[in-house]
Amino acid sequence: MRVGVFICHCGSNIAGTVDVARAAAELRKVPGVAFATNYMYTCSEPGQDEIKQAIKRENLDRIVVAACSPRMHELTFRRTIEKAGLNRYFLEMANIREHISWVGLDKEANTIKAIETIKMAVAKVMQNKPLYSSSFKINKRVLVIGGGVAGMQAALDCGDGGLEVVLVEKSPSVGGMMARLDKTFPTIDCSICILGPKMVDVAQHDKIKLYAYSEIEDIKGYVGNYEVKIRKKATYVDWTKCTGCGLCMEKCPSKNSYDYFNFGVAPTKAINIPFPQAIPKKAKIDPDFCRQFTKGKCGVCAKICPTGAINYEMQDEIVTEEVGAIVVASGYGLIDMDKFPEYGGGRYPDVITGIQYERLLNASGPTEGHIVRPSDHTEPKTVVFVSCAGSRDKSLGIPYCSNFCCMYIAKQAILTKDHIPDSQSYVFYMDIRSPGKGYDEFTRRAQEDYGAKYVRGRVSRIYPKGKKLVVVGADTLLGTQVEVEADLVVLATAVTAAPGAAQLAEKLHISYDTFGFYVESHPKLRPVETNTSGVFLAGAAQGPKDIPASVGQGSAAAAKVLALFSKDMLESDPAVAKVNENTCVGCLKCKLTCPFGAIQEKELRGGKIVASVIETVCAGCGVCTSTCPCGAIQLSHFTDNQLLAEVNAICQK
Amino acid sequence: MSEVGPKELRIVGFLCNWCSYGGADTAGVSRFKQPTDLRIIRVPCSGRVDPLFVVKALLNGADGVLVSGCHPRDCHYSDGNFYARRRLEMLKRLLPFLGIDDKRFHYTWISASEGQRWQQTVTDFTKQIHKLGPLHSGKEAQQ
Amino acid sequence: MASNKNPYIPELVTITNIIEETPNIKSFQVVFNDPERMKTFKFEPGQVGQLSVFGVGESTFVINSPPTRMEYLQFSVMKAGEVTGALHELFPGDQMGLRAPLGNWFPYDMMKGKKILFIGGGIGLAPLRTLILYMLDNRGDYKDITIIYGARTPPDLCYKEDLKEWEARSDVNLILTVDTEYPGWDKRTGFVPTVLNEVAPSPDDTIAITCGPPIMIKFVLQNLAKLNFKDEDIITTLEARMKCGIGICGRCNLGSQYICKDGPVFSLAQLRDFPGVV
Amino acid sequence: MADTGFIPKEKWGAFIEGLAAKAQVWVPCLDGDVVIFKPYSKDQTLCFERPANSPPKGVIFPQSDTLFAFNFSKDPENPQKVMVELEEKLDFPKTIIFGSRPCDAKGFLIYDRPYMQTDTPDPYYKGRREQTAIVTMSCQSTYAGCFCTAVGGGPADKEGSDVLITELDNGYFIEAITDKGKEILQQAAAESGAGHEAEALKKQEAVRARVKDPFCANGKPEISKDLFESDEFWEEELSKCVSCGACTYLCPTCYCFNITDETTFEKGERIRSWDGCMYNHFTLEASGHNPRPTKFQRFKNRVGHKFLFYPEKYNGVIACCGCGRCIRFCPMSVDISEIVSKLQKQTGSASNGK
Amino acid sequence: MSLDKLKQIITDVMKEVDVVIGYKQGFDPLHATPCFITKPEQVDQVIWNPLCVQNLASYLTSLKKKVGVIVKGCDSRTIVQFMQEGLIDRSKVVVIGIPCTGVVSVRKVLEKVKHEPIEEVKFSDDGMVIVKTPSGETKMALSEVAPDKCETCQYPTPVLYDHLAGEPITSTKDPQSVFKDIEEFDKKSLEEKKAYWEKEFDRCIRCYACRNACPMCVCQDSCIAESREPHWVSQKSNLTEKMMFHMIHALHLAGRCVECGECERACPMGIPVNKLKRKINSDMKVLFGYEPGVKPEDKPPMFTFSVEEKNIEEHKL
Repeated sequence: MRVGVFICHCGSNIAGTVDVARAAAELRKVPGVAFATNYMYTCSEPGQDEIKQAIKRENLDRIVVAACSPRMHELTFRRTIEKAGLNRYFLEMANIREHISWVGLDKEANTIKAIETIKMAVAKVMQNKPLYSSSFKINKRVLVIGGGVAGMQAALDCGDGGLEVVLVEKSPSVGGMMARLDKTFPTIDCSICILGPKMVDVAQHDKIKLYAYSEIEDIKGYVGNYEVKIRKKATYVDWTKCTGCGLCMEKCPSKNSYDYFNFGVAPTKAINIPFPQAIPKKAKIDPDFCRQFTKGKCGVCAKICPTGAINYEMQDEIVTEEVGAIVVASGYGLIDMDKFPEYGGGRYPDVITGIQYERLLNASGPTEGHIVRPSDHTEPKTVVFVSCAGSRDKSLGIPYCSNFCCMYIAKQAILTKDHIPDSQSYVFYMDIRSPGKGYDEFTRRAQEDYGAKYVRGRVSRIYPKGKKLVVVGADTLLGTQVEVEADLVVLATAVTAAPGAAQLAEKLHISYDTFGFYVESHPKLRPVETNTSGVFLAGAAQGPKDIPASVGQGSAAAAKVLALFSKDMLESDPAVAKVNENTCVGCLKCKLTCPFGAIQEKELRGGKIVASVIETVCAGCGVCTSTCPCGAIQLSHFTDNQLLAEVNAICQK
Repeated sequence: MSEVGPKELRIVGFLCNWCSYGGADTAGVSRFKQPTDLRIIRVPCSGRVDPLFVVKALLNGADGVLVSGCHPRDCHYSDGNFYARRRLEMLKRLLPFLGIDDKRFHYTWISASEGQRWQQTVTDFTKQIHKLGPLHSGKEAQQ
Repeated sequence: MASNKNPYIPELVTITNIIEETPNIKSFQVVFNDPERMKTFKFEPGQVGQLSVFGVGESTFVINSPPTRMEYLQFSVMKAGEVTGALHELFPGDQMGLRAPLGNWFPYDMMKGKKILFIGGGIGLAPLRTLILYMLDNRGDYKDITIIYGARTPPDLCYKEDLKEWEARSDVNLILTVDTEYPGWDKRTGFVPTVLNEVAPSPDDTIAITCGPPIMIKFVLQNLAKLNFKDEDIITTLEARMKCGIGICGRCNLGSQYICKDGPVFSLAQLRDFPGVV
Repeated sequence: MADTGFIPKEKWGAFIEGLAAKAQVWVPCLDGDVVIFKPYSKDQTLCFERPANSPPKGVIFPQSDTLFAFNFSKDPENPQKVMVELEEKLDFPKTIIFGSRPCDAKGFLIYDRPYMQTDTPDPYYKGRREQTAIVTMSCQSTYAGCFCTAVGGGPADKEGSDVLITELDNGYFIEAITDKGKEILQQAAAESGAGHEAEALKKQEAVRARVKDPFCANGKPEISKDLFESDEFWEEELSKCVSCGACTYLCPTCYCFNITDETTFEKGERIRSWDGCMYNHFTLEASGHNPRPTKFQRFKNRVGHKFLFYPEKYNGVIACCGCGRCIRFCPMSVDISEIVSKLQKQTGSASNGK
Repeated sequence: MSLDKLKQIITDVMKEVDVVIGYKQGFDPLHATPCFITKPEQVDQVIWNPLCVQNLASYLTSLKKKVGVIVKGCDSRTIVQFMQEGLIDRSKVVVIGIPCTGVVSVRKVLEKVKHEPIEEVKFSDDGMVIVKTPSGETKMALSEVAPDKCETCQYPTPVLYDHLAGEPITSTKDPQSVFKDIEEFDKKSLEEKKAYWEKEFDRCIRCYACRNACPMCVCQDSCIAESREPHWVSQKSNLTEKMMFHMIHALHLAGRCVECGECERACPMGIPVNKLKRKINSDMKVLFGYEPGVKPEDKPPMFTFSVEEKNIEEHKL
């Protein structure tokens, strides 16, 4: 065996705190290491060329690259050595940057740690076996989860690219948050006017199959071959018959249903079509409020429906779809008002959230675009906007910025002036975040052209005083206490992960951060991929984003799916479990523990029962290997002997 | 290997690729300084960590072993860490029966985003092992 | 082996050349690190050696170069287990250990003046090769030499250079076969025992020497009997898991005989004495 | 030979301690409720009342033994070239096995033939053997399963021992059998043994009479090859065997071993360790083929080796010393003496199995 | 229980199976040995008394035939565990249960009679064992020379059987006492415990009798103690490697050991091999409320999990 070791300086990132030359010299002493060198930037093209040349020149058959995290560049170097004729699994990386040079202060200790870490990699690589992928067919259908603007964009782009798309939306209509907005910044164009056509496109696209009011029940399989179970929630209205005429909604006697679409700004009927532009434009009964369900009698809608679409007996239905890739665009949520007792915590009707204010501004909203106070339906003259309601507040567990509040507050201040010319807006802000194209100009316009008064400081308290609300805050620029008597207070509540985001992530086997936002493969270079092959991210599910960014990510995810599907066959990851049929005793404990059902029973000639791995289903976790008492099932590339080689390299009494 | 610095003890870490190894990377990217004793072995999943690896390390010269995986429910392979939790808990309870302080073995859950938690864990565990001192006295290096 | 020497200590050898015989068989040509030893080393055709990959272990292989050609010693290794796997990872210039010669050898003196029939399959040609080359180097001592050799497919045939040379010689009758049709193969097809029947060599004044996979040997022996070969005139070499190579460690015995020391070469007549072997 | 002596009971301890001053002395010690040979030290509890659970064969043939160490080194000028250096260790200390039984001592004679009396003697065995004196205690009783007289031995058999000691009512009668034994006797500063010989002989004979002889063949049982080759016989006799191999490790005459390389990263050792023919892996080949795949075949080989093959090779000497450990400690109580007696050539008609 | 009844059951069972495994007299009066009955005339060899110590269920996994097997209460748990793990085809096993009032530890008896040759062993109705040696008769209570497992036996009647030879008996032993010895031992200091195990394991000769005698060691010939792929233990005979082997043995039996004690009984060096496994069992009980070999429908805890583990707390540093 002739191992080549390449130790990267990573500029001064590694070489600054690790003596790379000494490490190379030490490694040269190791039996089996035929070549060891240090190099400025191993991942650079000349660096990779050096590896390729050394493989040829020095007749190397195994390579260790000591550099950054394998999560960063393992694939890069695997390709490098493959180009030089070695099997890609003859590569090991020693992570001497993230785990050593960046975290240790003592150069001597770092250097020793690096040498040992590289030796562990050498010990392991000497145990590595060549592995070969096999190819398998892919199902060129894509599942898009979430029918907001990001999801729709992804669905449309995939559909236009010729793929069959299954679009699953939790609520009764597609459109998401954007459908609720009145105007969009910084252009002040009508939100639904630009979104509506997209929604119609989705409905009419012959490649897109829409499941509205549906949720993901279960996902099995792997990239190229997922089996998705979708729960179609009972609407109690047969949508094949419903024409969306709205008669039922008109006649429904139950008038105090919570209006999810309008965030409860005003009540709706127990049977309703969420908004005029809804896609699909179908009615749905809310059994929590419908008298037929709560009181057991009513039946008005059933009587009145011209097509006889009402079905009180309807049950949830599970349908199965097979797809090859998944785009997750499940959107975001908002923090509850009750997290802000100092702002009234939902007790003062005239303290509302930004999205509720959007609905008040909107011509198709409950007030038909008239701004009125929820308490007394009078027009407010003084409106206070509170930014960062929850955002950047560690005490609430939300240290991050919600990204787009600064911009929509400016927009809402402008629109307030448009609607009520004699009104005065105050904006309490911490910082104005307006880095987008035309954004900063927009916030200036709100102040300069529309007279919104921006006060830099936090609002400490809001309390009612007669019909007014006193907003108490600090002006940190002037260093004074400020009190504004407001008619209406709008809180820019913090953006959170969508409700149920964690459960969905578990079904998808993707990771999410502390806040419930999905984690991308790489924050810069792989922003729409996840660590689960075949699952992509779009929109605010990954983190708070505004419309252009969400749309951009939707398209990006679609491009990733199209690229993935540009091949007819996919290559399987060969780092899967393998059974040694000579030593397997057929106890099948591995079958009990495999999380993926990837292990089958197999009868050999002569009747011996052994375990057998379905390679494409095996995800490579290795639970079977640590279950198998006789070491007969080994996860390739992480076999017992490979890990023992690493242990033995550092544990020698 | 002979290069263990005089002040260092031998600590072996088994980290799952998707969460904890990533968490250690995150700590690195954030330059969260840590003691240097730990040597990291990357495994795909904490469920891959046969408790015997821990035993092997402890019997053969390690002074402490740390296993870290994804938080329960967040396993990249959905259930791997659930199995790990049972097996490692069993081992943790067995070690003192053999006369090995169970403080020498720690298993925990650290996600890819928890760089700071990783730093804290490494620092605290290393301190703990130093408090216990070396597991193997010289006389044990017998044949 | 000299009795005053520690029989467990291998002598160090260096690989000078590696030939890829088939996709899973490599031949290693080695020389002793001590050039003097190369001159004093003596062995007989059929004797075996234990090759060491230090850190992995030892495995037994026949020395398949003949004692008449001492530029190097050649061993052919089929990749099967840990040691053979490690051997396949070696490069020219790498060091190995060698304990040789071990065991008995082909009774070539007894074969003098006779017709010789070699029947080999797959890597089973290795032990025959040393004797074939020895006989070719002493061609005058033997009468007709017939070699029946087969493998699964043409790429699985070992010693392709030798085969070419033997084919070209007029004093060797080489019959090659592969199990089934194969693109570009214009010679015989069929299993070795079947080809043996087709060729139907005369048993008169003939010694048959066979080596190959157990199933092949089984049918070759049957067919030789049908061709009226006498048990004493049928010679084969056996294989077993060996460790010590000096008849102590206990695993390679057939009754009271140890393959590593008393074998590996046995006549069928001898094997008949070991119940359950034939 | 009149090289005898007598040690009164009260000087017994001093005698052993005296030996321990000049050589490494292995004595049977009580450890928990088992007796094993350990290097002598004052804080051990010596136990001569019954044979040790495991024979003293490990003293001369250690359970694992380094054949040689190998060190890799590299030419700093040419990191591609790995050099190997082999290092053997062949100096062995002067040793006494004290308190073995006649059967244990005889075991070493079984070893001697393949290990020393060949053209390739085993230097590790030979080295230790030559440095070791064997001081045997004659048996005062019989023990579960033992049958030494049936295989040509006896509870006071001298074969293989350098010294034979017989415990008397108030002391120990010592007979030096070899030159090594005489040396030990000299060291013992013993009283004259002359007056004690008769008592010793009487004691020895009394025990001898009690030893069972399942073969009744004057110590030379002969096995019927027909029955030996019968698969049914072995299946019937061996169904209860769990193929554990404890019998081989406890057997004073079982001498099979394994050779493996055990290596750490940069250096390693080739070691020789006990192995046994009862293990499946013993003959398992890399291809997965196993010439002795079942416990029946393996046990057959074990019996065959002791009662057929070894005698065939070495002048009829049976490779069993009748210590009975394999019977005594067999978890399933498999009785080799019963099996061999069934296998014996019978004058009458065929017995079991066929 | 009458021996005649047992023989009658065996005779009946033989009609539906290929072999019945029972006990017969062994090589001396103190030893019983398993017998494999295939012919009616062999039924008469069968014995039943406290010398019948072996766990005959051990043979079930390796026999391909239809088998009748005699089990004591403790042995029956082996069969239940086999069922939990899907290792036997229950329809091919006929279980002949014997309510058991305790067996002897051969080792303890020998200790009592100073390892003298045994001439005769008798059992009296009042629970005494009478052992005759050349120096006379020694009388001892069965409870005095019973193996440790009998002292806390909870299942004198097999937990599962097709035929029961005798009337069921219920345990009089305190269920809380089962792991008392383990709890006591665990209270010792780390140093004491370490020294204890070092002394015990040092005696190990790595003969693997404990493994081969263990009914739950399903790997047998494929045991990783002897393999190089994977290479968990070296063949060196030092304390580290011996410990490693015993840890492999114990951990592979985690939550599976039915405490039949065969490992300990088989050990020729008297190593308390079962102790580690019993320690794990005591934890299995605490953590998962699981006891091996009791309910056929249970799942061994190491091969399953709960999303919320009620009894596992996260460890803080």
